Amino acid sequence: MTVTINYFAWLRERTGISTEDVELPEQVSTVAGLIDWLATRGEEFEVFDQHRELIQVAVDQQHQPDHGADLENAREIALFPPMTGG
Amino acid sequence: MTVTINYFAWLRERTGISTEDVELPEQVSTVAGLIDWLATRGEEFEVFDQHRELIQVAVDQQHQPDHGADLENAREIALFPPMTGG
Amino acid sequence: MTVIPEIRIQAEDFNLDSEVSKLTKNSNDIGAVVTFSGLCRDEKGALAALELEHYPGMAEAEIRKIAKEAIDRFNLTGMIAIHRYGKILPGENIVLVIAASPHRHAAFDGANFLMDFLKTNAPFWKKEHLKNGKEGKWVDARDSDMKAASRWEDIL
Amino acid sequence: MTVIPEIRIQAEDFNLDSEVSKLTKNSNDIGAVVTFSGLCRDEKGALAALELEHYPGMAEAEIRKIAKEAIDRFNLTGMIAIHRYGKILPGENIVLVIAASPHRHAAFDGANFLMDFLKTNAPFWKKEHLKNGKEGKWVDARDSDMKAASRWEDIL
Repeated sequence: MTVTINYFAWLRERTGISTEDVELPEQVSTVAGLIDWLATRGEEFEVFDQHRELIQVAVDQQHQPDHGADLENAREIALFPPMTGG
Repeated sequence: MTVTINYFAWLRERTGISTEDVELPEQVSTVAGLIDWLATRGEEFEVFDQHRELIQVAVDQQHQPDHGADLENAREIALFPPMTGG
Repeated sequence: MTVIPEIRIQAEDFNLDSEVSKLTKNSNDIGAVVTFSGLCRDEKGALAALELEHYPGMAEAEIRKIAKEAIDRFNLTGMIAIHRYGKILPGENIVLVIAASPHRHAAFDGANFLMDFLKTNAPFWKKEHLKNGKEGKWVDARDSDMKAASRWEDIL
Repeated sequence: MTVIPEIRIQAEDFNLDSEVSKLTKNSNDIGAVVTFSGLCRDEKGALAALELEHYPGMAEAEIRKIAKEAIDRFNLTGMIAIHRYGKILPGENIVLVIAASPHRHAAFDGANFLMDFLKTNAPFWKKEHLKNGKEGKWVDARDSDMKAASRWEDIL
Protein backbone atom coordinates (compact mmCIF):
# COMPACT_ATOMS: atom_id res chain seq x y z
CA MET A 1 0.00 0.00 0.00
CA THR A 2 1.39 3.41 -0.99
CA VAL A 3 0.49 6.28 1.30
CA THR A 4 1.47 9.91 1.68
CA ILE A 5 2.87 10.65 5.14
CA ASN A 6 3.02 14.23 6.46
CA TYR A 7 5.11 15.18 9.47
CA PHE A 8 4.50 18.30 11.51
CA ALA A 9 6.29 20.39 14.13
CA TRP A 10 9.17 18.58 15.91
CA LEU A 11 8.40 15.33 14.07
CA ARG A 12 9.05 17.21 10.82
CA GLU A 13 12.24 18.71 12.26
CA ARG A 14 13.58 15.40 13.64
CA THR A 15 12.88 13.37 10.52
CA GLY A 16 13.84 16.22 8.21
CA ILE A 17 10.77 15.34 6.11
CA SER A 18 7.62 17.36 5.49
CA THR A 19 5.90 14.87 3.27
CA GLU A 20 6.80 11.62 1.56
CA ASP A 21 5.12 8.84 -0.39
CA VAL A 22 5.98 5.46 1.09
CA GLU A 23 5.15 1.85 0.42
CA LEU A 24 3.94 0.40 3.73
CA PRO A 25 5.03 -3.16 4.53
CA GLU A 26 2.10 -5.56 4.45
CA GLN A 27 2.16 -6.24 8.19
CA VAL A 28 1.50 -2.55 8.98
CA SER A 29 -2.26 -2.33 9.43
CA THR A 30 -2.75 0.00 12.42
CA VAL A 31 -1.41 3.31 13.69
CA ALA A 32 0.60 1.45 16.36
CA GLY A 33 2.09 -0.80 13.67
CA LEU A 34 2.99 2.24 11.57
CA ILE A 35 4.79 3.87 14.51
CA ASP A 36 6.69 0.59 15.20
CA TRP A 37 7.78 0.43 11.58
CA LEU A 38 8.73 4.11 11.32
CA ALA A 39 10.94 3.76 14.42
CA THR A 40 13.05 1.18 12.54
CA ARG A 41 13.84 3.49 9.64
CA GLY A 42 17.04 4.96 11.12
CA GLU A 43 18.38 7.37 13.68
CA GLU A 44 16.20 10.31 12.70
CA PHE A 45 13.13 8.12 13.24
CA GLU A 46 14.02 7.02 16.78
CA VAL A 47 11.80 9.86 17.98
CA PHE A 48 8.80 7.65 17.17
CA ASP A 49 9.93 5.16 19.78
CA GLN A 50 11.12 7.75 22.30
CA HIS A 51 7.92 9.80 22.29
CA ARG A 52 5.43 7.18 21.23
CA GLU A 53 2.80 8.23 23.78
CA LEU A 54 2.81 11.85 22.57
CA ILE A 55 2.37 11.07 18.90
CA GLN A 56 -0.96 12.04 17.36
CA VAL A 57 -2.20 10.68 14.06
CA ALA A 58 -4.68 11.78 11.43
CA VAL A 59 -5.78 9.37 8.73
CA ASP A 60 -7.16 11.11 5.66
CA GLN A 61 -7.35 14.26 7.77
CA GLN A 62 -9.45 12.57 10.49
CA HIS A 63 -7.84 12.66 13.91
CA GLN A 64 -7.45 9.13 15.37
CA PRO A 65 -7.18 9.41 19.15
CA ASP A 66 -6.47 5.67 19.48
CA HIS A 67 -3.22 4.10 18.25
CA GLY A 68 -5.24 0.96 17.52
CA ALA A 69 -6.95 2.74 14.63
CA ASP A 70 -7.04 0.87 11.34
CA LEU A 71 -5.07 2.12 8.31
CA GLU A 72 -7.10 0.19 5.73
CA ASN A 73 -7.51 2.23 2.53
CA ALA A 74 -5.62 5.18 4.03
CA ARG A 75 -4.20 7.54 1.43
CA GLU A 76 -2.86 10.37 3.59
CA ILE A 77 -1.46 9.89 7.07
CA ALA A 78 -0.25 12.76 9.25
CA LEU A 79 1.93 12.42 12.33
CA PHE A 80 2.29 15.25 14.82
CA PRO A 81 2.72 16.19 18.48
CA PRO A 82 -0.27 17.39 20.55
CA MET A 83 -1.82 20.46 18.97
CA THR A 84 -1.13 23.91 20.37
CA GLY A 85 -3.27 26.27 18.33
CA GLY A 86 -5.34 29.23 19.44
CA MET B 1 -35.38 68.29 55.41
CA THR B 2 -35.07 69.50 51.81
CA VAL B 3 -34.07 66.86 49.29
CA THR B 4 -33.81 66.60 45.52
CA ILE B 5 -35.96 63.78 44.15
CA ASN B 6 -35.32 62.37 40.65
CA TYR B 7 -37.84 60.19 38.86
CA PHE B 8 -36.93 57.87 36.01
CA ALA B 9 -38.68 55.87 33.27
CA TRP B 10 -42.40 55.31 33.90
CA LEU B 11 -42.24 56.98 37.31
CA ARG B 12 -41.06 60.14 35.53
CA GLU B 13 -43.84 59.77 32.95
CA ARG B 14 -46.62 59.14 35.49
CA THR B 15 -45.62 61.96 37.83
CA GLY B 16 -44.71 64.28 34.97
CA ILE B 17 -41.61 65.24 36.96
CA SER B 18 -37.93 64.64 36.20
CA THR B 19 -36.53 66.29 39.26
CA GLU B 20 -37.85 68.42 42.09
CA ASP B 21 -36.67 69.84 45.39
CA VAL B 22 -39.09 68.95 48.17
CA GLU B 23 -39.39 69.54 51.88
CA LEU B 24 -39.94 66.12 53.45
CA PRO B 25 -42.40 65.94 56.37
CA GLU B 26 -40.65 65.20 59.66
CA GLN B 27 -42.21 61.75 60.03
CA VAL B 28 -40.61 60.55 56.74
CA SER B 29 -37.39 58.84 57.79
CA THR B 30 -37.16 55.71 55.59
CA VAL B 31 -37.63 54.77 51.94
CA ALA B 32 -40.94 53.07 52.84
CA GLY B 33 -42.11 56.23 54.60
CA LEU B 34 -41.14 58.31 51.58
CA ILE B 35 -43.16 56.06 49.26
CA ASP B 36 -46.16 56.29 51.63
CA TRP B 37 -45.96 60.05 51.63
CA LEU B 38 -45.44 60.39 47.86
CA ALA B 39 -48.54 58.25 47.24
CA THR B 40 -50.65 60.87 49.08
CA ARG B 41 -49.56 63.73 46.81
CA GLY B 42 -52.36 63.35 44.26
CA GLU B 43 -53.59 61.25 41.38
CA GLU B 44 -50.33 61.22 39.43
CA PHE B 45 -48.55 59.82 42.50
CA GLU B 46 -50.92 56.87 43.01
CA VAL B 47 -48.42 54.81 41.03
CA PHE B 48 -46.26 54.69 44.17
CA ASP B 49 -48.98 52.80 45.97
CA GLN B 50 -50.00 50.65 42.97
CA HIS B 51 -46.48 49.46 42.14
CA ARG B 52 -44.87 49.77 45.53
CA GLU B 53 -43.05 46.41 45.29
CA LEU B 54 -41.41 47.31 41.97
CA ILE B 55 -40.05 50.66 43.07
CA GLN B 56 -36.29 50.92 43.39
CA VAL B 57 -34.53 53.68 45.30
CA ALA B 58 -31.08 55.24 45.28
CA VAL B 59 -30.05 57.56 48.08
CA ASP B 60 -27.20 59.87 47.11
CA GLN B 61 -26.66 57.61 44.09
CA GLN B 62 -26.32 54.47 46.22
CA HIS B 63 -28.88 51.80 45.38
CA GLN B 64 -30.92 50.76 48.46
CA PRO B 65 -32.35 47.30 47.88
CA ASP B 66 -34.37 47.48 51.12
CA HIS B 67 -37.34 49.84 51.56
CA GLY B 68 -36.41 50.03 55.22
CA ALA B 69 -33.30 52.05 54.34
CA ASP B 70 -32.75 55.24 56.31
CA LEU B 71 -33.03 58.67 54.66
CA GLU B 72 -31.01 60.53 57.31
CA ASN B 73 -28.85 63.24 55.75
CA ALA B 74 -30.02 62.30 52.27
CA ARG B 75 -29.56 65.07 49.71
CA GLU B 76 -30.50 63.32 46.45
CA ILE B 77 -33.07 60.56 46.20
CA ALA B 78 -33.89 58.73 42.97
CA LEU B 79 -36.98 56.59 42.35
CA PHE B 80 -37.17 54.20 39.43
CA PRO B 81 -38.45 50.85 38.17
CA PRO B 82 -36.15 47.82 37.94
CA MET B 83 -33.18 48.59 35.70
CA THR B 84 -33.08 47.29 32.13
CA GLY B 85 -29.70 48.32 30.76
CA GLY B 86 -27.28 46.40 28.66
CA MET C 1 -0.25 47.24 39.40
CA THR C 2 -3.72 48.72 39.74
CA VAL C 3 -5.79 48.30 36.62
CA ILE C 4 -8.17 51.23 36.07
CA PRO C 5 -11.30 50.43 34.05
CA GLU C 6 -12.42 52.91 31.41
CA ILE C 7 -16.17 53.60 31.67
CA ARG C 8 -18.06 55.82 29.23
CA ILE C 9 -21.74 56.74 28.97
CA GLN C 10 -22.31 58.32 25.59
CA ALA C 11 -24.84 58.89 22.81
CA GLU C 12 -22.36 58.05 20.03
CA ASP C 13 -21.61 54.61 18.62
CA PHE C 14 -18.22 52.99 19.22
CA ASN C 15 -15.55 51.28 17.15
CA LEU C 16 -14.42 47.83 18.32
CA ASP C 17 -10.91 47.93 16.90
CA SER C 18 -10.00 51.30 18.31
CA GLU C 19 -11.30 50.38 21.77
CA VAL C 20 -9.52 47.01 21.81
CA SER C 21 -6.26 48.53 20.65
CA LYS C 22 -6.33 50.97 23.58
CA LEU C 23 -5.85 47.92 25.80
CA THR C 24 -3.47 45.89 23.66
CA LYS C 25 -1.05 48.43 22.22
CA ASN C 26 2.13 48.82 24.24
CA SER C 27 1.35 45.61 26.09
CA ASN C 28 2.98 42.20 25.78
CA ASP C 29 1.22 40.49 28.65
CA ILE C 30 -2.27 40.25 27.13
CA GLY C 31 -3.02 36.86 25.63
CA ALA C 32 -6.79 37.15 25.44
CA VAL C 33 -9.31 39.88 24.69
CA VAL C 34 -13.04 39.24 24.89
CA THR C 35 -15.54 41.79 23.66
CA PHE C 36 -19.27 41.74 24.19
CA SER C 37 -21.49 43.94 22.03
CA GLY C 38 -25.16 44.22 22.90
CA LEU C 39 -27.37 45.27 19.98
CA CYS C 40 -30.92 46.51 19.57
CA ARG C 41 -33.00 43.54 18.36
CA ASP C 42 -36.26 43.69 16.48
CA GLU C 43 -37.28 40.15 15.57
CA LYS C 44 -40.91 41.08 14.88
CA GLY C 45 -40.11 44.08 12.70
CA ALA C 46 -42.39 46.34 14.75
CA LEU C 47 -39.76 48.45 16.50
CA ALA C 48 -38.83 51.94 15.26
CA ALA C 49 -36.24 52.52 17.99
CA LEU C 50 -35.36 51.93 21.60
CA GLU C 51 -34.96 55.00 23.77
CA LEU C 52 -32.44 54.58 26.56
CA GLU C 53 -32.81 56.73 29.65
CA HIS C 54 -30.13 56.73 32.34
CA TYR C 55 -29.23 58.30 35.68
CA PRO C 56 -26.19 60.46 34.93
CA GLY C 57 -23.39 60.09 37.46
CA MET C 58 -24.80 56.98 39.11
CA ALA C 59 -24.77 55.03 35.81
CA GLU C 60 -21.04 55.52 35.37
CA ALA C 61 -20.31 54.96 39.07
CA GLU C 62 -22.24 51.67 39.22
CA ILE C 63 -20.57 50.24 36.11
CA ARG C 64 -17.18 51.31 37.46
CA LYS C 65 -17.90 49.50 40.71
CA ILE C 66 -18.77 46.27 38.85
CA ALA C 67 -15.73 46.62 36.56
CA LYS C 68 -13.39 47.01 39.53
CA GLU C 69 -14.88 43.89 41.10
CA ALA C 70 -14.37 42.01 37.80
CA ILE C 71 -10.73 43.15 37.56
CA ASP C 72 -10.06 41.92 41.12
CA ARG C 73 -11.91 38.62 40.80
CA PHE C 74 -10.44 37.57 37.47
CA ASN C 75 -7.05 39.35 37.51
CA LEU C 76 -7.82 41.30 34.37
CA THR C 77 -5.16 43.47 32.77
CA GLY C 78 -7.68 45.83 31.22
CA MET C 79 -11.38 46.58 31.02
CA ILE C 80 -13.51 49.01 29.02
CA ALA C 81 -17.27 49.47 29.20
CA ILE C 82 -19.28 51.84 27.00
CA HIS C 83 -23.04 52.24 27.37
CA ARG C 84 -25.03 54.35 24.94
CA TYR C 85 -28.11 56.41 25.75
CA GLY C 86 -30.75 58.14 23.64
CA LYS C 87 -32.49 56.72 20.58
CA ILE C 88 -31.03 53.50 19.23
CA LEU C 89 -32.27 51.92 16.00
CA PRO C 90 -32.72 48.18 15.42
CA GLY C 91 -29.36 46.63 14.55
CA GLU C 92 -27.40 49.38 16.30
CA ASN C 93 -25.05 48.89 19.23
CA ILE C 94 -26.25 49.55 22.79
CA VAL C 95 -23.36 48.44 24.95
CA LEU C 96 -19.75 47.30 24.66
CA VAL C 97 -17.70 45.47 27.26
CA ILE C 98 -14.06 44.50 26.78
CA ALA C 99 -11.99 42.34 29.12
CA ALA C 100 -8.28 41.67 28.62
CA SER C 101 -6.21 39.11 30.46
CA PRO C 102 -3.17 36.87 30.05
CA HIS C 103 -5.52 33.84 29.84
CA ARG C 104 -8.71 33.21 27.92
CA HIS C 105 -11.09 31.99 30.62
CA ALA C 106 -10.44 35.03 32.80
CA ALA C 107 -11.24 37.32 29.88
CA PHE C 108 -14.46 35.42 29.12
CA ASP C 109 -15.50 35.40 32.78
CA GLY C 110 -14.68 39.07 33.27
CA ALA C 111 -16.82 40.25 30.35
CA ASN C 112 -19.64 37.86 31.27
CA PHE C 113 -19.61 38.98 34.92
CA LEU C 114 -19.66 42.67 34.01
CA MET C 115 -22.61 42.18 31.64
CA ASP C 116 -24.62 40.18 34.19
CA PHE C 117 -24.32 42.86 36.85
CA LEU C 118 -24.66 45.74 34.45
CA LYS C 119 -28.08 44.34 33.50
CA THR C 120 -29.33 44.37 37.10
CA ASN C 121 -27.35 47.20 38.71
CA ALA C 122 -26.73 49.95 36.16
CA PRO C 123 -29.47 52.61 36.17
CA PHE C 124 -30.67 52.44 32.57
CA TRP C 125 -34.21 51.98 31.29
CA LYS C 126 -35.43 51.14 27.80
CA LYS C 127 -38.62 52.35 26.14
CA GLU C 128 -39.84 51.00 22.83
CA HIS C 129 -40.94 53.31 20.03
CA LEU C 130 -43.12 51.49 17.52
CA LYS C 131 -43.19 51.78 13.75
CA ASN C 132 -46.97 52.20 13.70
CA GLY C 133 -46.61 55.43 15.67
CA LYS C 134 -48.32 54.02 18.76
CA GLU C 135 -46.68 54.52 22.11
CA GLY C 136 -44.52 51.54 22.97
CA LYS C 137 -43.96 50.09 26.40
CA TRP C 138 -41.12 50.25 28.87
CA VAL C 139 -39.07 47.07 28.67
CA ASP C 140 -39.63 44.89 31.74
CA ALA C 141 -36.76 43.63 33.85
CA ARG C 142 -36.30 39.88 33.45
CA ASP C 143 -36.08 37.29 36.18
CA SER C 144 -33.47 35.49 34.10
CA ASP C 145 -31.20 38.52 34.44
CA MET C 146 -31.53 38.45 38.22
CA LYS C 147 -30.65 34.75 38.19
CA ALA C 148 -27.68 35.35 35.90
CA ALA C 149 -26.24 37.85 38.34
CA SER C 150 -26.82 35.62 41.37
CA ARG C 151 -24.93 32.66 39.86
CA TRP C 152 -21.61 34.44 40.49
CA GLU C 153 -22.09 34.14 44.25
CA ASP C 154 -21.40 30.41 44.03
CA ILE C 155 -18.17 30.89 42.11
CA LEU C 156 -14.71 31.57 43.56
CA MET D 1 -32.39 28.29 8.76
CA THR D 2 -28.98 26.67 8.52
CA VAL D 3 -26.22 28.89 9.82
CA ILE D 4 -22.95 28.42 7.93
CA PRO D 5 -19.80 29.31 9.86
CA GLU D 6 -17.07 31.24 8.09
CA ILE D 7 -13.64 29.70 8.70
CA ARG D 8 -10.40 31.20 7.42
CA ILE D 9 -6.77 30.13 7.82
CA GLN D 10 -4.59 33.02 6.75
CA ALA D 11 -1.25 34.73 7.23
CA GLU D 12 -2.75 38.23 7.35
CA ASP D 13 -4.08 40.02 10.40
CA PHE D 14 -7.80 40.71 10.74
CA ASN D 15 -10.03 43.66 11.56
CA LEU D 16 -12.58 43.17 14.32
CA ASP D 17 -15.17 45.68 13.13
CA SER D 18 -15.30 44.47 9.57
CA GLU D 19 -15.64 40.83 10.64
CA VAL D 20 -18.36 41.61 13.21
CA SER D 21 -20.31 43.72 10.75
CA LYS D 22 -20.42 40.79 8.31
CA LEU D 23 -22.63 39.05 10.86
CA THR D 24 -24.67 42.00 12.10
CA LYS D 25 -25.43 44.02 8.97
CA ASN D 26 -28.78 43.18 7.41
CA SER D 27 -29.81 41.37 10.57
CA ASN D 28 -32.30 42.46 13.23
CA ASP D 29 -32.31 39.26 15.27
CA ILE D 30 -28.83 39.52 16.77
CA GLY D 31 -28.82 40.88 20.31
CA ALA D 32 -25.34 39.76 21.32
CA VAL D 33 -21.94 39.44 19.66
CA VAL D 34 -18.96 38.02 21.52
CA THR D 35 -15.48 38.16 20.05
CA PHE D 36 -12.41 36.40 21.34
CA SER D 37 -8.98 37.53 20.17
CA GLY D 38 -5.96 35.44 21.09
CA LEU D 39 -2.68 37.37 21.06
CA CYS D 40 0.99 36.47 21.11
CA ARG D 41 2.20 37.08 24.68
CA ASP D 42 5.75 37.73 25.78
CA GLU D 43 5.76 38.47 29.49
CA LYS D 44 9.49 37.82 29.91
CA GLY D 45 10.54 39.95 26.94
CA ALA D 46 12.62 37.10 25.47
CA LEU D 47 10.44 36.23 22.50
CA ALA D 48 11.22 37.48 18.99
CA ALA D 49 8.24 35.76 17.40
CA LEU D 50 6.03 32.71 17.42
CA GLU D 51 5.99 30.62 14.29
CA LEU D 52 2.70 28.89 13.63
CA GLU D 53 2.68 25.74 11.56
CA HIS D 54 -0.57 24.12 10.49
CA TYR D 55 -1.96 21.22 8.51
CA PRO D 56 -3.65 22.80 5.49
CA GLY D 57 -7.09 21.41 4.75
CA MET D 58 -7.47 19.59 8.04
CA ALA D 59 -7.04 22.80 10.04
CA GLU D 60 -9.99 24.45 8.34
CA ALA D 61 -12.08 21.27 8.41
CA GLU D 62 -11.55 20.68 12.13
CA ILE D 63 -12.44 24.24 13.08
CA ARG D 64 -15.50 24.07 10.85
CA LYS D 65 -16.61 20.89 12.60
CA ILE D 66 -16.31 22.55 16.03
CA ALA D 67 -18.07 25.69 14.81
CA LYS D 68 -21.00 23.68 13.47
CA GLU D 69 -21.29 21.90 16.80
CA ALA D 70 -21.26 25.28 18.60
CA ILE D 71 -23.97 26.66 16.30
CA ASP D 72 -26.19 23.65 17.01
CA ARG D 73 -25.59 23.53 20.75
CA PHE D 74 -26.10 27.21 21.43
CA ASN D 75 -28.47 28.21 18.62
CA LEU D 76 -26.07 30.77 17.25
CA THR D 77 -27.12 33.03 14.39
CA GLY D 78 -23.57 33.48 13.13
CA MET D 79 -20.02 32.36 13.72
CA ILE D 80 -16.63 33.36 12.28
CA ALA D 81 -13.24 31.89 13.10
CA ILE D 82 -9.93 33.12 11.71
CA HIS D 83 -6.63 31.47 12.58
CA ARG D 84 -3.35 32.95 11.41
CA TYR D 85 -0.22 31.01 10.50
CA GLY D 86 3.40 31.99 9.90
CA LYS D 87 5.50 34.35 12.02
CA ILE D 88 3.59 36.33 14.61
CA LEU D 89 5.22 39.03 16.71
CA PRO D 90 4.55 39.67 20.41
CA GLY D 91 1.37 41.72 20.78
CA GLU D 92 -0.01 40.57 17.43
CA ASN D 93 -3.23 38.63 16.92
CA ILE D 94 -3.16 34.85 16.49
CA VAL D 95 -6.81 33.87 16.41
CA LEU D 96 -10.25 35.45 16.26
CA VAL D 97 -13.56 33.81 17.12
CA ILE D 98 -16.92 35.57 16.82
CA ALA D 99 -20.26 34.21 18.00
CA ALA D 100 -23.57 35.99 17.39
CA SER D 101 -26.89 35.13 18.98
CA PRO D 102 -30.18 36.68 20.07
CA HIS D 103 -29.08 36.27 23.72
CA ARG D 104 -25.85 37.01 25.51
CA HIS D 105 -25.10 33.77 27.32
CA ALA D 106 -25.37 31.75 24.11
CA ALA D 107 -22.89 34.09 22.41
CA PHE D 108 -20.46 33.82 25.34
CA ASP D 109 -20.80 30.02 25.49
CA GLY D 110 -20.44 29.62 21.73
CA ALA D 111 -17.18 31.55 21.54
CA ASN D 112 -15.83 29.88 24.68
CA PHE D 113 -16.71 26.38 23.40
CA LEU D 114 -15.10 26.98 20.02
CA MET D 115 -11.89 28.24 21.62
CA ASP D 116 -11.67 25.30 24.03
CA PHE D 117 -11.93 22.72 21.25
CA LEU D 118 -9.83 24.70 18.81
CA LYS D 119 -6.98 24.51 21.35
CA THR D 120 -7.10 20.71 21.53
CA ASN D 121 -8.43 19.70 18.10
CA ALA D 122 -7.16 22.13 15.47
CA PRO D 123 -3.85 21.02 13.91
CA PHE D 124 -1.64 24.01 14.68
CA TRP D 125 1.75 24.02 16.40
CA LYS D 126 3.72 26.93 17.82
CA LYS D 127 7.46 27.32 17.87
CA GLU D 128 9.23 30.08 19.75
CA HIS D 129 11.92 32.20 18.12
CA LEU D 130 14.07 33.92 20.72
CA LYS D 131 15.51 37.44 20.70
CA ASN D 132 18.98 36.15 21.60
CA GLY D 133 19.07 34.23 18.32
CA LYS D 134 19.05 30.84 20.04
CA GLU D 135 16.65 28.23 18.81
CA GLY D 136 13.44 28.34 20.80
CA LYS D 137 11.30 25.40 21.78
CA TRP D 138 8.02 24.05 20.52
CA VAL D 139 5.22 25.13 22.81
CA ASP D 140 3.93 22.20 24.87
CA ALA D 141 0.26 21.28 24.95
CA ARG D 142 -1.27 22.04 28.34
CA ASP D 143 -3.29 19.71 30.54
CA SER D 144 -5.48 22.68 31.46
CA ASP D 145 -6.54 22.94 27.82
CA MET D 146 -7.57 19.28 27.79
CA LYS D 147 -9.59 19.84 30.96
CA ALA D 148 -11.22 22.96 29.53
CA ALA D 149 -12.47 21.00 26.53
CA SER D 150 -13.73 18.11 28.65
CA ARG D 151 -15.89 20.37 30.87
CA TRP D 152 -18.41 20.79 28.03
CA GLU D 153 -19.38 17.13 28.28
CA ASP D 154 -21.17 17.82 31.55
CA ILE D 155 -23.19 20.68 30.11
CA LEU D 156 -26.49 20.45 28.23
